[in-house]
Parts: sequence; C-alpha cells; structure tokens
Amino acid sequence: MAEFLSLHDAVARYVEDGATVAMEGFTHLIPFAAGHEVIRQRKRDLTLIRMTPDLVYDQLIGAGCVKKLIFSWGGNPGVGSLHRLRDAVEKGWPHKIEIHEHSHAAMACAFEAGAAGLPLAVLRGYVGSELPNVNDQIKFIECPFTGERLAAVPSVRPDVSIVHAQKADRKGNVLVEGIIGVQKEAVLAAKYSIVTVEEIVDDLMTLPDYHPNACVIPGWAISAIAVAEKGSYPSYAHGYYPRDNRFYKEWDTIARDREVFTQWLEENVYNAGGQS
Amino acid sequence: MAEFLSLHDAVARYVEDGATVAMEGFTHLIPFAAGHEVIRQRKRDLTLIRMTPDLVYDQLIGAGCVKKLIFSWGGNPGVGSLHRLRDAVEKGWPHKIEIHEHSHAAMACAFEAGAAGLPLAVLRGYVGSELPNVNDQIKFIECPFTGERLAAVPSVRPDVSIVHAQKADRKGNVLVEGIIGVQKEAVLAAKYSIVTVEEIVDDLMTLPDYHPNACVIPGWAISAIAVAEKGSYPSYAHGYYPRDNRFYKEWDTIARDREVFTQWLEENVYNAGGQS
Amino acid sequence: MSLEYTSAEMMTVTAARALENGMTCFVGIGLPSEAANLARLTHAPEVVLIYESGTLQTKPDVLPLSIGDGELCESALTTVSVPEMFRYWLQGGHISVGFLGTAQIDRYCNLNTTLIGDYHDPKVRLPGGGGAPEIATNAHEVFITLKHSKRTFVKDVDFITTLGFGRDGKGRDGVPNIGKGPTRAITDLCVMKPDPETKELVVVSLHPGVSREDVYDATGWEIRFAEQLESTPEPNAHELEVLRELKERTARKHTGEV
Amino acid sequence: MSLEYTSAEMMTVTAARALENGMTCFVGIGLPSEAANLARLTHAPEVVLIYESGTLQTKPDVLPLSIGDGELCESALTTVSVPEMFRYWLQGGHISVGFLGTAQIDRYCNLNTTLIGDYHDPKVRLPGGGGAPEIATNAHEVFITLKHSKRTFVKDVDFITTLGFGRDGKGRDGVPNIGKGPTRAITDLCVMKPDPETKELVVVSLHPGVSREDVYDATGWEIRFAEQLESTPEPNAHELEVLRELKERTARKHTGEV
Repeated sequence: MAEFLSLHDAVARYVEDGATVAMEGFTHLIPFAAGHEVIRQRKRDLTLIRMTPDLVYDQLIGAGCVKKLIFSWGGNPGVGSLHRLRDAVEKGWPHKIEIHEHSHAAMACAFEAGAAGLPLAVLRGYVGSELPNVNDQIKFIECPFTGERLAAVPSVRPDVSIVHAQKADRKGNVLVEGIIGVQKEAVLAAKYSIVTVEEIVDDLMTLPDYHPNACVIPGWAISAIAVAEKGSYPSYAHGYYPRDNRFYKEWDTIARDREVFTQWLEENVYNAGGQS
Repeated sequence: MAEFLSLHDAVARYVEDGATVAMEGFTHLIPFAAGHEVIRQRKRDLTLIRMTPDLVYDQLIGAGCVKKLIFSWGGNPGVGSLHRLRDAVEKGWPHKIEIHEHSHAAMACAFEAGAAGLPLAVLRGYVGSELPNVNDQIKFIECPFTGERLAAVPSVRPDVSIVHAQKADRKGNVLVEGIIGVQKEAVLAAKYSIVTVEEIVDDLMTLPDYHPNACVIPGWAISAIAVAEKGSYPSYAHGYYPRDNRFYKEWDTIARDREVFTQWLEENVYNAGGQS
Repeated sequence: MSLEYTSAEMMTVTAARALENGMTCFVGIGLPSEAANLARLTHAPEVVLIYESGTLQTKPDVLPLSIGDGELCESALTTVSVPEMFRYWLQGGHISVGFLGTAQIDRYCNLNTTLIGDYHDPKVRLPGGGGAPEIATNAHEVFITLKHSKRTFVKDVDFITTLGFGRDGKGRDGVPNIGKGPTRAITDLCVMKPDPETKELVVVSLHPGVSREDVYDATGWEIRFAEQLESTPEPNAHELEVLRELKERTARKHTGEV
Repeated sequence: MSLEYTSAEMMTVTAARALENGMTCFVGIGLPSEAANLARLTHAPEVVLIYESGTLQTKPDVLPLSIGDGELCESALTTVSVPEMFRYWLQGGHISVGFLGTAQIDRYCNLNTTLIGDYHDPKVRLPGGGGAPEIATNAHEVFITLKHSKRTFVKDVDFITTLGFGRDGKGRDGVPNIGKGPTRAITDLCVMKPDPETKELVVVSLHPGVSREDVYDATGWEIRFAEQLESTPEPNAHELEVLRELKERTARKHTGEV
C-alpha cells in the first residue's frame, strides 16, 4: 500500500547505491524533481534505465551517480546531443559509464514484459541492425509455430521505478493522463516504486471528468507517493504546465561545458534545498 | 478507411463460408445483432474464435454455422451450460464441431500478440494443466536469458473480427468504453473488421466528456461500420442499456431443447428481418 | 444466542472470513464472488476485488451474474483491457489470492472444469478453464470454495484443468515463479488444508453440527482429519444480515425487478 | 512567375509532396515532422500523422520540438501507451510510411544514428536508434529526408543502426513480414530512389538550379543518375506560404513568446 512520504524520505528509503533505477515519462511527466533529489543525496553506481535519457539522466550522469545506462535514444529532443552523456561515453568524465543500447521498440516491449511478469520480450525487431553485434542482451529465438526468427530482449525489472503523475488521491491511487509513455509499465515492473504527483485530491473517482478506462495505478501497486509541485519541470504535466522548450535549448549551452554544468548543478540542485 | 455499410451488406461482403471469425466483447458489448445476421445469411463452416462463446456462439453453433471453435470458457455466465455447444460436442447436433481449447490468459495473450503482429504469444501459463495434452496448439519454449520454460500459443489472426461499440463518428473513428475486453485487439489482429455501433456522432473529439486516453479505434484501422441499435442485447452497452440477466437465465430453458431452440431461432433470428 | 443459518450461509461466511483487509483478490464468479463481497461488506472493507473482465478494485452493490456485469465496471477504480488484466495484474504478480470455485476437485487439490469422462468423447462437457489455470499458478495463493459431495470431491479428477499439486502432489516442486497454490478449501461441511508434506487435503475444521462421518460420506476418497480438529466459528448476526441483504438485492436486480 | 525559396524549403516541400492523402505516417522528429505537417496543411489534409510518443492521428498547430510535446497529445484522436504504439500500431502493420531523418546514410540506404568511429571508442556519440530500427522494417515503406553533404552521404555507414538494404543490398531478401524499406530519399539537392535490382541509391530528380556536379561533390561515393533524370517541380506559392507561417508560429512558440 502506497505510503505518503516526502520526496527526500522516499528517495532515501528506496534508492540504494548500486540499485537499478528506471525513471520514466516519455518526454511528458519526466520526474525531474526526483532525479534532483537522487543527485542531492549523492547516490552512486546506479544502473539507470530509460528509453530517452533526456536532460534528467544527463544531469545524473554529469553528477557522477551513474555506472551503467540502458537506453534507446540519448539526445536532447529537437536540440541535439546530451553533452554530459557524450562526455562520459567519449571521454570518461566524471567517469566511464557502461551502456546497453536498444531500440525504442525493444525497450517498450521490455517494459511491457517486465510489467507482465515475463523474463523476456519478443518482437519483430533488430532485423539488419548492427545493435545486436554490440549488445549481448539482444538474442534471437525461433517461433515454434511458424519457424520465424524473432528478436528477444530481457524484460526490464528495476529495483525501483520513479515516475511523475498528475494526481494521487488519499488512498494512493494515481491518475496519469495525456502521453502516458511506459509509466504504468515501469511502476508495475519494479520491486519498489515512487510516484511524485502535482497534487493530492480526495478521491479520483469523484472527479467530475473521471473516465472508466482512465490510466490509473492503484495505491496498492505503489510503494511511496511524494508531492512534488512542478515536479516534472522543464518537462511538462498535461493540464498543469507546458514544456519549457526554451530551457531544453538552453541546456545545450549549459551542458556543453563541464564547469558551466557543475556550476548549474551547484546552484539549481545541490543548493536548491529540496523537501524534507 | 472504414466504409459505412448496412449490417447485411457488411456481413455479406466480409464473412465468407469457411472463414475464421472472431466476434468479441467480454460479457459487455457482445455483437449479437451481427451474429444473428451471420445466421440469417446461413454462413457455413466457420472457425469461430471467442474467449467466452456465450449465447451468441451457442446460437451460431445450434444454427449450424460452425465447423470449429477456439475458446477458453464455454458457459452461460452465472447460469450454467451452453446447451447448443454441449449438444454439438457431446452428440454432434446439428453436426460435430472441432474444438481448440485454451485458458483465458492464453487467449487474451493470443489476441494481444495478433494485434501486435506477432506469430506467437508467450506466457507463464498452463503449468500443470492437462490442456496442453489435448490441444496441440499449446507448446513450450525456453527463455534464452533465464532458461525458464514458458508456454507459447499461436497468435489470433482472424480473417474477420466483429465487435460492437458505443459510438462511431463520421470519419469512422470508434469509441469503446467500460469493459473493453479484447475488442481493440480483435479488430487490429484481423484482416478485415466490422464494427457495429449504437449510434453515429459527428466528431468524437468534440464530445463533452472526451478523454485524451480513451479507447478509440481509428477509422482507417476498420473495414466497415454498421449501425445496430441495441446491437449487443441481451448483453449490454455501458451508458446505453443494461445486461438482460433475466434473458440469460431464460436461455437455459430455450437452448436445452433442440425444438424449442429451433423455434426460438425461427422467430427471433430468421424471421426477425435484420437490416438491409 | 443461537442463530439460524443454512449450511450454504455457513460456507459463504467461512470463505469470506478467509480474506483479510488489504488483500488483492482475483475473484471467480459464483460462490467466490459472494464470499469476497461479503468480506468487503463486513470485516475487510479494504479488500481489493479484481474480476477477469478488467475491473480493478470494484465494489459492486449487488452480486454480478456474469464476470462482466455493468455494475462491476461502474464501481471499479478503473477498468483495463482483458490482456492487460491477465498480463500485468495477474501474471505480473499483483494478486495475493485467487478465489476459485470448481466442478470437481481431487485429493491433491487439482481442479476440473473441463469435462466428465474422456476428453474426446465426453459424458458431460463443462465450460472449461477460463481464468483458473493461470490464476492458480500466478496468484500468491489460492482459496477454493464449493459444495461438498462425492460427485465434486473425487480421488482423481477426470482432467486437470487447473493445477492444485498435480497427480502426485509434487506438481509445483521446482517450478520457478509459481504461487503457493491452494492453501484452503471451504465447503458447506468443513475447511480443508493441504498437508504440508504430501499436499493431500486434510480436514482442519468442521462446521458446527457436522460430523466426521458427514464429511467422510461426502468425499470420494478416504479423507484424513487433522489431529487438532477445530470447530469452525459460527456466522454472527451482522454477517448473516449483510449476506441476506446482499442476496436479496441481487435477486431483485437479476429478475429485473429493479 | 518565379518564386524565391531556399534549398531547405525546396527539400521540405518535395518531402511533403511524397505523402498522399490517407496514408498513415509514422513521423520522425525534425525534418520529417516539418514535411509531414506541411503535407497535412496543404495537399493531404487526411494524412494520418503518428508520433512514437503514442499520439495517434495528431494535428499540431505548431511543429513539436520534441516527439512528445503537449500539442501532439492535445490535437490527437487518442493517445496510447508507448508499448501499444510500437506493438499494435507499428509492428501490427498499420503504418504505410515511416518518415525518417538520419545523421549518416550510405549507398544502400542504411542509416547510422549511433556513432562516428568505433563503437567501443567513439569519436562522436550520436543519440542512437530510437524508433528507427523497427520503423524501417515494420512500416510498409520508408521515406528519408536529410541535408546532402559528404559527411552525411557516405559509401558505408560506420554503423548500421537502421536497415536500408544492408551492406550488400540484400538485407531484406528472404526476410518474412518485412516492409519494402526506403523507397526514396529527399535532400536539399535532389530525390534519390534505390535501384530496383542492386538497391543502390540513384538520383532520379534534380532540384531546380542543382547540377549533377553539385550532387556528385556532396556525395561520398560515385553516385549514379537515372537515365531519365527529372527536374523536381518547384514549390508553389501556397506551399511556401503555409510552410513559412508554420515555421514562424513554431519559432514564436518555442522561444516562449506565445
């Protein structure tokens, strides 16, 4: 049953050094507040999973929290590179990181399989791609009915998943709306889960626009809920605030330079308090 | 792109003798009107797929339309047996039918895999069950990552799927609400699809309670749409009319006796007109 | 104070008491559904009821006739697709207890809902497996409830639709990622649990007024009794009142009187 | 009447014209998205645009910066989960054309968005595959659009992230359930199509004012020209107006001026 904790306490309790952590949200609802809390608590040796590392993992990598990255598209969407990710991969700053690289389809299927309690995902994928040459986590199986060769990847089963959502109610049930990405899958695939939310409402089911097939994660499938207003900024929360595309562009300048980045991190993360 | 047809014309065009047909709707939104149209048009040698054959397939079987049945639970929910199904299996009336029997989990996964364009579904299933002894469509594979033994079944890929839904708009986009079952999967897995609807509205997106994550099947993924008011009666349509549980109970008496059934069929299907 | 109650009521109340607040219960239609809803309306208001139609955390006011009555969806926290229900919620490991009925059960708790006789020439064709085969292996544990008779309690089921502990009691041994299986069977006569070693069903508790002979005569094999044989606690007035009201509301609804 | 336009505009308009009304297009971000939306706003109002963020049949008023901008969801028919997008809609065979950009392309239309140099010691680490590897094989066909230069058009890509026709042009031969692959590549200089036999890219149309030499000098191999070399039709005034307005609206939005 979901426990209501401060973001500080939720991260302190569930994110251990060396853990495998998935912070999800496909462009939308990226859990930036939680990512910053992980940086502030100086977690180390994390294996991070995320389809699109985005700025949040660029920051975690630059801050030295990351040992390994499992991902499928590591750019700054519409802008260019993730310079902290590149610096770690190309030059080993602040230290070398290991990467396991997939396609989106494979990662999406791997999250789905993780939520479905399966050890593997099967897909029509990777045909002719050289990714299987450099990622030993991509194998091929034969369909026992048709003989067709199909790709297989291990399912995603993180120690902890962290997602951001619009609303939780007092029983811990969480509503996700808009671009829902792989958030439900991330939560269900993980051993523990932290959901940060924009706000707590009394009861989701009495909301005026509640929908019988809404994307809702019940409280009993979540470990901890923490309120984090604007918790996905500079990403966005459908119905709350828009994506700050300008900041995404500015990030290119900030992240390009180690010192500018370090200073940004100091001012905007380490010394930005957080909640306790 | 979905074409708006009468139910008569949709069935005449897409349901051929000998075809593999899935009529879905999990208890809710069962396409009875379409099933009756198939009976009226005296289609023969159909391979019918449905998780819960329910009354609609009991009627099709009794009417002699069916050669083979692929299913996972063949009862009258909460009432007892499907007597026409039993009579065909036990006594070969009106003729013997072949059955391929699965569990719900396997069928649900097989529909999902069909929609996903895969030849097989993989699940943690059938452990210790004797169903694999009597259904050669159930096999086992080994996970290449963990060595775990997993069940595999062929995906469902019908020639035609028929489902009922609440609304279509003028572009053929279909809204399904409430218990959505495997309806979207059935439509997407099939070569052709017929969707019967309670009503046509101008534009789904301008409905006052439209939801960004509503279960909507776009018109370009559907072959034909036919209006069939109360098209799922005695099953129900969330927001339109309730399930006639009394009729489900009465069906036990009607279906128990070949003559009573035949007469019911005559009065309520063959001579009930249909639309043209 | 002695209350009047039927053996069917005794069965339902006992089955209901097996559920605890906060459990997530995958509910079979019929007796399991009656017991699960009684639990929710009495001692376990926070028990989470899940039906295979996709209705998550539902709180029906009347008992559904089918597994997918409108009532289930209308009172649910949310309703997901049937593939999601079986993949994410059941197979994903989120169900603490699967609550099942059956047509036949044997001494190793295997369930038969497929047929009586030979598969290829059945005497009686039953509805089939439905959700049960995977509920029984993917839920953390399984409760079973059915009426006790020689016809239902047989030494060996004609067909194992759904695994209890296999033909030899060892059907779950060494299988990875499998639930504990049946942990109790509740009938109108008694409560049984599998022997921790052999997995054979053993009577652990007799309902008030039921003798060992009654159970023995209604069971198709030489059933054993626990050394510490208990007496099942009687239903209390509140449970009976809530159950009777629930059944009355249900009957009115399903005959179309409401 | 002669219109003023840039080579970038020529590229976008030509790419847009490749899309037909009613096609379902899986849209990559950047140039493909610009072209696809121009098509929708001009000759192909019923082209169905699908972005991998789960937004089905979306009609954004401004170009999204990211693949998951709010605009995409707000103007979509519906938004599905990302696993559903890749499983049901792409892999399920419902996409007529995948519209892709790339960092590197070679003579057999293979795409590299992974890295320059050696995988284990990259000179430049690029963003990676994203949706492209499966878009390229599961969509019925693929259009590619990118700027023409010796840096982008190389004889052999450093890494095949996404299959065109493989290292030898035979990468799709005998593979079941695979799309036709790239059927055209549109740049700021010309339009290319794979040779029906060898699958090597051949210039089929030169944009106005572009010479064979221009293309030759901007291509990292000895590119061939079709016998019937055509001249790409110029953009018309309406296309240019709609494109410029779209880009202006987009710029205003993404700099936060709106």
